[in-house]
Amino acid sequence: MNKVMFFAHLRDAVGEESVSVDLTGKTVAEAKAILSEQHGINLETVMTAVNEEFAGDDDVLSDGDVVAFIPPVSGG
Amino acid sequence: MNKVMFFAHLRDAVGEESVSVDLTGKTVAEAKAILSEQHGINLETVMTAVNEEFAGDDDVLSDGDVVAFIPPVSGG
Amino acid sequence: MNFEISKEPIDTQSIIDKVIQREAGAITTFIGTVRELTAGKKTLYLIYEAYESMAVKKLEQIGREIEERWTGAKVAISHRVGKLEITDIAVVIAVSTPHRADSYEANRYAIERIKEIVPIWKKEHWEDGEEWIGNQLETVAYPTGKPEESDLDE
Amino acid sequence: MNFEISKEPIDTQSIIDKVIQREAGAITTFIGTVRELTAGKKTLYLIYEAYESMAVKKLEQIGREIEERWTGAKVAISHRVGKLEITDIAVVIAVSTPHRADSYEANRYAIERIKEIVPIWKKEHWEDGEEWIGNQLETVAYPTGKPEESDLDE
Repeated sequence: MNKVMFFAHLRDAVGEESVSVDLTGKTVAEAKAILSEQHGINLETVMTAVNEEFAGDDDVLSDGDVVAFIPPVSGG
Repeated sequence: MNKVMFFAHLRDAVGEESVSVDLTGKTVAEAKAILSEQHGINLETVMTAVNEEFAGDDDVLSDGDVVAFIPPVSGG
Repeated sequence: MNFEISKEPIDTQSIIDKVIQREAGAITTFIGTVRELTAGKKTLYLIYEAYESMAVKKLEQIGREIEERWTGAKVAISHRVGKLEITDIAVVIAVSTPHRADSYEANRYAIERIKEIVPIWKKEHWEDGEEWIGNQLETVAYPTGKPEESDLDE
Repeated sequence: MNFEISKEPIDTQSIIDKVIQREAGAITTFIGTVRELTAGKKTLYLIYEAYESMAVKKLEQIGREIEERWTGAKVAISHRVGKLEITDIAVVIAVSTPHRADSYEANRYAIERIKEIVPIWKKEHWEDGEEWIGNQLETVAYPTGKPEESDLDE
């Protein structure tokens, strides 16, 4: 199983800070497609972090990986 | 009469913070020559302030003007 | 703990103290504060949210990048989260270096990098609404195509 | 009193407080500290001397120059005089502006101008001697042709 975290407008849209989904063996791009579909959110311009490090669309997820969707940041 | 002020290495060389000299009607360049001669100091690369504002070599001094020799500054 | 996400108001002096070194002749600080007007719109307050554990790692990464690029540099960064009023401090970056040019450049680098890679988000609250702000560097399109009034040079 | 020559240690926060404004999103500070090593030579302490009344006027002039050049900028500068030990603060420059790029640029401008036009001098004391330092910008020859080891980018 995988923990998937949402922030900023995505958290508002999903209504949860995180959800549990099994994404084992899926790529980041596939994970995005699945979560977009499930929650009706647009993840096209959103970066993805796996275990607190930015990941590419082709990276493959393992069981237990923590996935976070990172909208364009606006700190500072 | 005019008050002439010295700073930094010039003050060390002259041994005084200031001296009184009559420079009325003299240019800044002439004042420099007079003070160089009197105190054995080199004022070639030294800027001059008259009444707390930088002055040019051709500016003419009036009675009561306060003259200060400003060596290359090193604040900051 | 030179890199942190803070739930409490940031004390600038305490961040400066972290970078003092005998070898340094220059310390620069950048203090990002909440501005009342952005593109003519009056902000009431802001909410900052962070992916805290990752944000700390990314701040540490920025610190390492700076120390590799500017010899002798020492860096400390604190970013606030929660509700901030006008003039409250959102971020403090302190950089010390032997020479002053490096100190300005390294500090500037830090704020630009924060706006690129540190997972922190700002929600602006106005009298007539609120909105999560994104994409300050315009490197990607904001998901909703908004905000058109976002300020790239805050 | 945003521009001053101080005989007492400078409290950085008090200088920052002078430039806080609701319109500002960015405050930069430059803190010049006494560095132990300059060109490999170990400094024991420094003495700063100023033509105080003129120095204050010239700091005020720098403030006006900045406020003309960078819209909405607010500036405060304090420069210390007297004996300073390693890591002591010689100068603090605080600049607030609506946008951050201006804040860095205006601050940098201030320190460069201080090194050009503000009548303040530094005497370095080493184990084996002492010397008045001049001409950090190399615009004129130092009267004695020295110091060869002077550091142009302190």
